[in-house]
Amino acid sequence: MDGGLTQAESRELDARIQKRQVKEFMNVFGNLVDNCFTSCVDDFTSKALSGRENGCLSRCVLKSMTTQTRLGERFGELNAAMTAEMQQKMR
Amino acid sequence: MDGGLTQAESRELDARIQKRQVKEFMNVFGNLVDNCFTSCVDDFTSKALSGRENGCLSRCVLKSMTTQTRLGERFGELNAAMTAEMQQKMR
Amino acid sequence: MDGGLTQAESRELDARIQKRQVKEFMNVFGNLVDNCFTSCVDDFTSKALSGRENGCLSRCVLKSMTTQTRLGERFGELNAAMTAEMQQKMR
Amino acid sequence: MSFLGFGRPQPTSAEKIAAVENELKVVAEMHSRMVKICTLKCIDKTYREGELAKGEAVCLDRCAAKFFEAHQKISDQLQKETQAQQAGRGGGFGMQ
Amino acid sequence: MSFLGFGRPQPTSAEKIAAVENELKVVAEMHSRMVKICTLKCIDKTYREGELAKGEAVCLDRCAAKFFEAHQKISDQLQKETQAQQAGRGGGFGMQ
Amino acid sequence: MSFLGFGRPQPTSAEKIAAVENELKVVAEMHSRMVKICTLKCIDKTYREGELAKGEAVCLDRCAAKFFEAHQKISDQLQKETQAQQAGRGGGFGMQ
Repeated sequence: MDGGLTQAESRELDARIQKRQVKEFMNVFGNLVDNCFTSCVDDFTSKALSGRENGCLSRCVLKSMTTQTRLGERFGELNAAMTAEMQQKMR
Repeated sequence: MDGGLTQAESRELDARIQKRQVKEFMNVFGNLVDNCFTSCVDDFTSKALSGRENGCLSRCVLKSMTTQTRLGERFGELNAAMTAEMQQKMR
Repeated sequence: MDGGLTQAESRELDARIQKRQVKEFMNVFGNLVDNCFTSCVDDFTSKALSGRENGCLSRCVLKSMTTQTRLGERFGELNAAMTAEMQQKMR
Repeated sequence: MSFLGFGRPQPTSAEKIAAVENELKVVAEMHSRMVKICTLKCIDKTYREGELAKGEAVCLDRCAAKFFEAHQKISDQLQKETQAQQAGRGGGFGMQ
Repeated sequence: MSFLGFGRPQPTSAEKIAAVENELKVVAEMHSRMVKICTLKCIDKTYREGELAKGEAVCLDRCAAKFFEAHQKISDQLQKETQAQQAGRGGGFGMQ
Repeated sequence: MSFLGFGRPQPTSAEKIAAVENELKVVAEMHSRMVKICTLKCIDKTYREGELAKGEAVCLDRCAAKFFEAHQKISDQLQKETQAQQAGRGGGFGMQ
């Protein structure tokens, strides 16, 4: 994959990858907040979250994490399969 | 905040901040156009905006600006309060 | 437009333009997948696409390409007209 | 080596490249928003046909024209309102 | 004061600039998400009036407060769950 | 010093780094779109339960599989149509 990068270059690549992961995580987090807030908060007669809203948000976070993990596993498997198939075709 | 940036570095930082503000403004503008067009324009029997559509767009722009300003103020207050609280905890 | 860029600079500019076009194309492709999948796939009783879903996806891709081309043409015309008008005003 | 240096007589090449790049980006975003919004407004989501129906095609043309008109009007109005606000209470539009 | 340079004593200027830039971006994105979501929750889409109705204004204020509270709670919960997961099966949250 | 220099024998390190980075980005975006779309299709929005229901979990698995299949098919079709168009009237797909 890195065929002949110098040490400095591979450090640069690592830094970029880390930067991307931070960005990815921020996206996931932002989408989670959006989705859970949209689904759970609908009462604007007070400015503090109600018990019902808090419970809903907490369950939404849990479920979203499990969803994320499960889809992450599926994505990994499907991506590996697709990559293998494409490499097959290329020969 | 800038603890020991050279002049050249702090100019670089200013330039980046300005670049981000331009980007932010373009986003706000784009979202406003999207939102107002989606809400106000629904008649495709002619290719020019009707009087009703023009009026709706104009009111939508006004209301969106007030919304933006109001939420900007709230955001500033809430963010300041949150930052203060976090600094409190860190001590 | 490029008033006095050196050869190296105009190569750099070309590279950036190409990078943007790649990004643009990826966006168009991603939106197309999102839109067609959302519109066509709704049956999760099996893990393979059904004949109906495949047909729908294929027609969706065709229609999206025609839409993209048509709107691209309109966009080009309208943008040229707007640019001309703005240059008129500036004199 | 500065970047968006306003008020300076000679833009550097880096600035010229950045300006062209930015222009391209603005136009590309506007295009992308228009495609999204007009597809939503005009295209039947059942995709029973792979060809654009006549009505859909006409709708797309008009939607594009209206989108440009709206874009221009909103841009003009925003400029006016912002100037009025700045002349008034010194406030601004956007994130504070 | 360091940013991504874990365990290193002295952040370079480039790192400091990147840290400030990143902070700005995080705040701007949160702001942008809040505006989108609270506009959706509180503003009447018919735009029969150009002024914010009293009810809309109050709704925006409360929506902003609730959004910050939810943001904070979700952030805390995520941190706790991730730590619990890492202590447990060594799994993580996100893309694998 | 060129960038995506096609047709050149030896890619520079900067090009190799850019290629890896781009690959990562493409995969991350596809992942992110899949999560968004399959959550929408499969997850009950009332959040009465914090655990994935059996039906939801199965739906996610199938949605992921269908998403990959659709992604691949659409990609293949686009390539074919674009080639046919280019062979035909020299037109292209995308922004003109």
